[in-house]
Amino acid sequence: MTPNPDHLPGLDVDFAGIRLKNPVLAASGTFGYGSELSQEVDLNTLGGVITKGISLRPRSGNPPPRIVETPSGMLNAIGLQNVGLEAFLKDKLPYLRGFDTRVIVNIFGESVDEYRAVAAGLSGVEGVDALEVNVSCPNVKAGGIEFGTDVNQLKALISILKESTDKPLIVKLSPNVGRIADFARAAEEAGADGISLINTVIGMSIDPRTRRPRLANGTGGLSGPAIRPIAVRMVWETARAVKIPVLGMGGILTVEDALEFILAGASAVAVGTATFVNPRAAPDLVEGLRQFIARENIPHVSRLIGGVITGNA
Amino acid sequence: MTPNPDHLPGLDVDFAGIRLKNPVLAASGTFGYGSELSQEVDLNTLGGVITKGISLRPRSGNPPPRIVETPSGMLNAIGLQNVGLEAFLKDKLPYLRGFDTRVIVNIFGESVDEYRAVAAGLSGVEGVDALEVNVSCPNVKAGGIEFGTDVNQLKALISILKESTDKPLIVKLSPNVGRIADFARAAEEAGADGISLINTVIGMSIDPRTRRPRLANGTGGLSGPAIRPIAVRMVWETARAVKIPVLGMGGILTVEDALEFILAGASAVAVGTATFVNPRAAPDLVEGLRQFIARENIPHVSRLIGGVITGNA
Amino acid sequence: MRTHRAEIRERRDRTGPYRSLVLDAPALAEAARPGQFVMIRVSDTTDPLLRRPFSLFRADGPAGTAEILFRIMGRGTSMLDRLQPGEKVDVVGPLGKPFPSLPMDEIVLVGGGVGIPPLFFYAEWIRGREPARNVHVLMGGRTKGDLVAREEFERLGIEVQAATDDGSAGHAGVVTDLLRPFLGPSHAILACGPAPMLKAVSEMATKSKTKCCVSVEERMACGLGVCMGCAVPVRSEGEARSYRLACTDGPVFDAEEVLW
Amino acid sequence: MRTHRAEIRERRDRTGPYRSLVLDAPALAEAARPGQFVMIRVSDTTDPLLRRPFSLFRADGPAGTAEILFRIMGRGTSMLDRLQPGEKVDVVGPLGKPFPSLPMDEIVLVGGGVGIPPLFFYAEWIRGREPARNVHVLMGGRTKGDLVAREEFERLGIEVQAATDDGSAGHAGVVTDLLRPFLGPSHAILACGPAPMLKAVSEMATKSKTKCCVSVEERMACGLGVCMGCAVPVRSEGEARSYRLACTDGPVFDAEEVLW
Ligand SMILES: Cc1cc2nc3c(=O)[nH]c(=O)nc-3n(C[C@H](O)[C@H](O)[C@H](O)COP(=O)(O)OP(=O)(O)OC[C@H]3O[C@@H](n4cnc5c(N)ncnc54)[C@H](O)[C@@H]3O)c2cc1C
Ligand SMILES: Cc1cc2nc3c(=O)[nH]c(=O)nc-3n(C[C@H](O)[C@H](O)[C@H](O)COP(=O)(O)OP(=O)(O)OC[C@H]3O[C@@H](n4cnc5c(N)ncnc54)[C@H](O)[C@@H]3O)c2cc1C
Ligand SMILES: Cc1cc2nc3c(=O)[nH]c(=O)nc-3n(C[C@H](O)[C@H](O)[C@H](O)COP(=O)(O)O)c2cc1C
Ligand SMILES: Cc1cc2nc3c(=O)[nH]c(=O)nc-3n(C[C@H](O)[C@H](O)[C@H](O)COP(=O)(O)O)c2cc1C
Ligand code: FES
Ligand code: FES
Repeated sequence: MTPNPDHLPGLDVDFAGIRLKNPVLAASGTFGYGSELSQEVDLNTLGGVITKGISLRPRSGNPPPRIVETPSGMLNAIGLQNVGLEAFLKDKLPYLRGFDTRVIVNIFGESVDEYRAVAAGLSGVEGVDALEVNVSCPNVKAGGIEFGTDVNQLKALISILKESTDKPLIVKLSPNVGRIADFARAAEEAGADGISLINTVIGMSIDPRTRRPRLANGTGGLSGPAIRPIAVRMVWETARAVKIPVLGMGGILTVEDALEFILAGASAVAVGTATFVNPRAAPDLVEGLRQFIARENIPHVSRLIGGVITGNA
Repeated sequence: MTPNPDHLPGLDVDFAGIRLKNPVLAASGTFGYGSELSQEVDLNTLGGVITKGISLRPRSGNPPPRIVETPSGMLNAIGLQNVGLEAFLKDKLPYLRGFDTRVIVNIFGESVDEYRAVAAGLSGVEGVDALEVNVSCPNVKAGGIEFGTDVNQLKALISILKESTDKPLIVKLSPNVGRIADFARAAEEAGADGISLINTVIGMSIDPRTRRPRLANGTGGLSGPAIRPIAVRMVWETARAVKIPVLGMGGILTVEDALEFILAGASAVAVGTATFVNPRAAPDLVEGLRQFIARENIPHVSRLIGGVITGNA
Repeated sequence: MRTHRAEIRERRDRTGPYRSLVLDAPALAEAARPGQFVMIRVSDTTDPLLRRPFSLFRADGPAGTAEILFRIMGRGTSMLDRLQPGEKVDVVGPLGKPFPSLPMDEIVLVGGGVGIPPLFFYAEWIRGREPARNVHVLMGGRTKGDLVAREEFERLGIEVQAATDDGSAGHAGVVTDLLRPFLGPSHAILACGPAPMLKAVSEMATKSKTKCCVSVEERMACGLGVCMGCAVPVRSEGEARSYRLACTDGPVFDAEEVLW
Repeated sequence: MRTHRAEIRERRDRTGPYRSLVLDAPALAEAARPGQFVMIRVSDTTDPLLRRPFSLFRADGPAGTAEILFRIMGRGTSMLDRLQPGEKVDVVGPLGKPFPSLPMDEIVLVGGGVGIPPLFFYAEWIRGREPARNVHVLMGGRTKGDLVAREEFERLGIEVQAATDDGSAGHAGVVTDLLRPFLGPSHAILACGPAPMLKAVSEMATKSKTKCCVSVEERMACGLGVCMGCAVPVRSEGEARSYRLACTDGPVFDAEEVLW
């Protein structure tokens, strides 16, 4: 544990209307509900924690196997297992509230109504700083098409959520689309306060011996260093297309990785799969960033945001 | 060199109207024009060779750096450097004709007219067995939108090419789209004889020290094992959506990898980046497949195509 | 703090593809209880990316060492096998819930292959603390080489009854063939091994009303309860499906709870 | 066939971050010519994925050995540094075009750091075949430790003139400060090292009409001419831009050809 979890000079950033003491968050679904890693991570040291995705009712998730390793990455098909809104508010949120860090609740639903109910249920709740809307969930009513892969559905959903809650809305985009910037712009127009990307890339792995997919679900979401170049590119394309801030993620392990996202235009970054490899990945990244800006004499990390030089010298 | 390059029993497959002695091809852009690896690979042992992409006139390509390594993958921005149609026919094709293997010419253009001119120029040419149409090229006239990321442009292009050449047309799809199956269906409807996928995934890598992209071009195409789960998923989605055969590729290194693609629905596979790691990757794969079907008592490799079991047992 | 940078004190080739490593990790050795496991990073590159889970085979608090015993299965375990004394590995642990304390006089340990390590740790633990208890070991495997740590059990004064599929040692058959005499209310079974074996043991235990705990193996990404990857289907009232996490709710479960 | 599975015969720590490895690879040793290089696979996992290029530092046909000398730069070279005698590595080579044969009497080798290996190979080669030629070595580096293989040159009876940025050995300054006396039509310069140095050498050579060959370093994926990744901008008539491939058209180019 870092002895002094106070705000570090030069690292605080504004993001989607909230102030983060530093630009490092724990990514949704890779940090549980925040309490599981209490022995390894002092939550006071993080910019924020994004919870596992919350739906209106508890969900039991997919049958195992739910994960499989791939070259420099992993596929997961957890099936959005979660305790549901009520248990989250009762059993999980109080713990998170005990720390000086931002709490962002990741939400999803299988219909516009479910999304709205979760957003409304978190509206006004003390200790919830923002909502991250996972739009990679299939719209069951619209025949299973993901909200996040149809610009019109996305726009409609965000507009409605914007009216259902007083919390800042961060829209977490699916990378499984053609032009990511179109979706970011749609979210922005619909009132999003920030964009978060990337979620996992849909993938599949087959075991030639059993001739079955290695995940019981068939396909799953690819995360980890393998997707980092894709994520950096999408952050870069998105940051140039919208005015609202971007939270970048996808395969971040080290300070260098995080800097790629920040230079590409991310105002903050989230650490996902890296936490599985190193439970202290997120706090180590905060410390690494602190050392980096000190060593390089950079007065404030915000100076680096979008700082990639793409023209000729 | 394999001493006996004859057709191996149990490995020959029909693909897009041509017969391949085995289902292993060298992927475009990773095997030059076929002559460069003459010391390592006896071309007679391969199902086929797909040439580096050919345009109407020679292209000098992008400035260096053109490649950068990423976790379990690499980004390239070669910029489609090639000798152009004329020099290809004069200087490169005669060498390839000297072998008992299929020659597939990868073609591209920046306008429908350029595509058509290349396809027409290869029409009727002896020793060219099929054309692979790289549709990941930006349509300069339509403002830089890639032919392969717009269903209507794709359909129009393939219809025209179908009329311009007597060769089987294999359409090589871009993975940088939302629903790959829509594009495969569009190509099929327009007359494509086969689908080839995946091309590289657009990515970016930034050097935090220089704050510049590691590729002079800014972005590049991600290939190698990192993208394999994405490629297998797209082959699976595509093979179920169309009746024409699918050529699968993306991160294949080993026999197990190739089997994933075949089980997912690929009638043949192509070896790309693996050739850089092991110049004998393609012939080694042929031998590995031969051993696999012998060991597993599989009478013919075609029995495995699309054989993934996705329901419950 | 459960993260350790442990130096390898000793490595041992055991029968067949089995190996063991003694790790210098005082905090881990102190905290570890039988049934718990560790997550080890086998490479500092991103391929393979994930840690690998291994049960604790032994922990010596005063000496500050913890030991694992593993079978070479694939890439990760092959890399682990290449490590030499003096080199360091990243270890997270102890993780998971240990075997519960049980009041029964007759403790029956049933396992095979890579299921043996946690059972041995339990045997050594109970021998040191409650020597009055009777510990029985029923060990199964495909062949003789799978009867790992047999001498270690015997050195504790515990008799090992063995069964091998190929009859190369002990009874020719499966380990559950040996279980019948050890059923009943005065017995408690602790089992660890392949799922079909655990299922068979569980069924015999349930029918005979014998208390039974199983330690299950499920693919894990984090080992820490944050990824929800290691779902174990469990019985539940009402709901269609219900899962618990092998890494934090287990790996030890009451046999009655698990849905095989 | 240019693919070899070579056993490491010997490894040597040299000054600073420099190391050398002697590889048992008879076919490679037989075929290799000065200026050529090899592609080495530093790991059997997919991270790092690509081979790394290294110039041949020495090749002994009769002994069947080839040697490389490298500087630890990043992950790949660190992994290479961990290999021990007896272990095997995958090597592809010899690749690329060797230094051309030149008629001049005075051969001037100009280089520094990782540019030294091909120059040393050339020196040894020419000493063995054409002892009448005068070979001069101008070696540069940031500091003394960068003056690698200096003793090897001296053992061949070749005097080394050194320049270091920090003045810790030889002239305090850059290696081109030493070049002036070696310009002119009876001299031929072979240079290998960082691009700014090659550029400076090339300009001095062009101005003084001295024949000059440079060996360039460019990022390579295949080393075989199939990926077109290793583009070197060259002068061309008419066309806007023109590139040649460092791996097959080079790595040795006529200094006049390269566009710096
Ligand atoms: C709680 C727990 C405790 C364990 N204790 C031990 C132990 O004490 N000794 C021991 O040798 N092994 C133990 N295992 C199994 C061990 O984790 C796997 O053998 C190891 O991860 C395989 O890694 P690999 O890279 O060599 O194999 P891979 O190449 O990843 O796979 C090879 C084979 O191992 C199987 N496998 C891979 N990962 C797991 C996993 N997490 N669980 C089960 N099977 C897997 C695969 O299905 C495959 O058949 C335990 C597993 C768990 C979950
Ligand atoms: C034809 C040729 C011959 C070479 N001969 C030698 C030699 O004899 N001895 C020697 O020590 N090195 C030589 N190099 C350079 C050597 O290939 C790189 O130092 C090595 O690839 C770095 O690998 P890494 O994984 O340790 O570094 P990385 O982690 O990949 O990178 C570390 C640093 O090395 C640089 N680098 C990486 N790859 C290359 C490359 N292909 N060319 C130039 N710089 C690179 C990067 O820009 C970075 O600054 C040669 C390169 C070429 C192209
Ligand atoms: C096991 C697992 C579970 C995840 N669960 C969620 C989730 O519930 N909601 C969500 O929006 N994203 C979820 N994600 C996506 C991550 O938050 C993140 O966007 C993605 O993994 C890319 O980052 P990474 O490569 O650093 O992991 C999950 C990822 C993983 C690996
Ligand atoms: C260096 C390089 C150059 C390539 N050039 C072409 C090309 O000219 N035309 C094309 O259709 N695909 C090209 N590709 C894409 C490959 O043919 C293949 O689709 C892709 O690399 C995925 O396969 P892999 O992971 O096995 O490399 C190129 C790939 C690489 C790595
Ligand atoms: S392994 Fe991650 S929750 Fe159990
Ligand atoms: S490195 Fe591939 S062409 Fe030169």
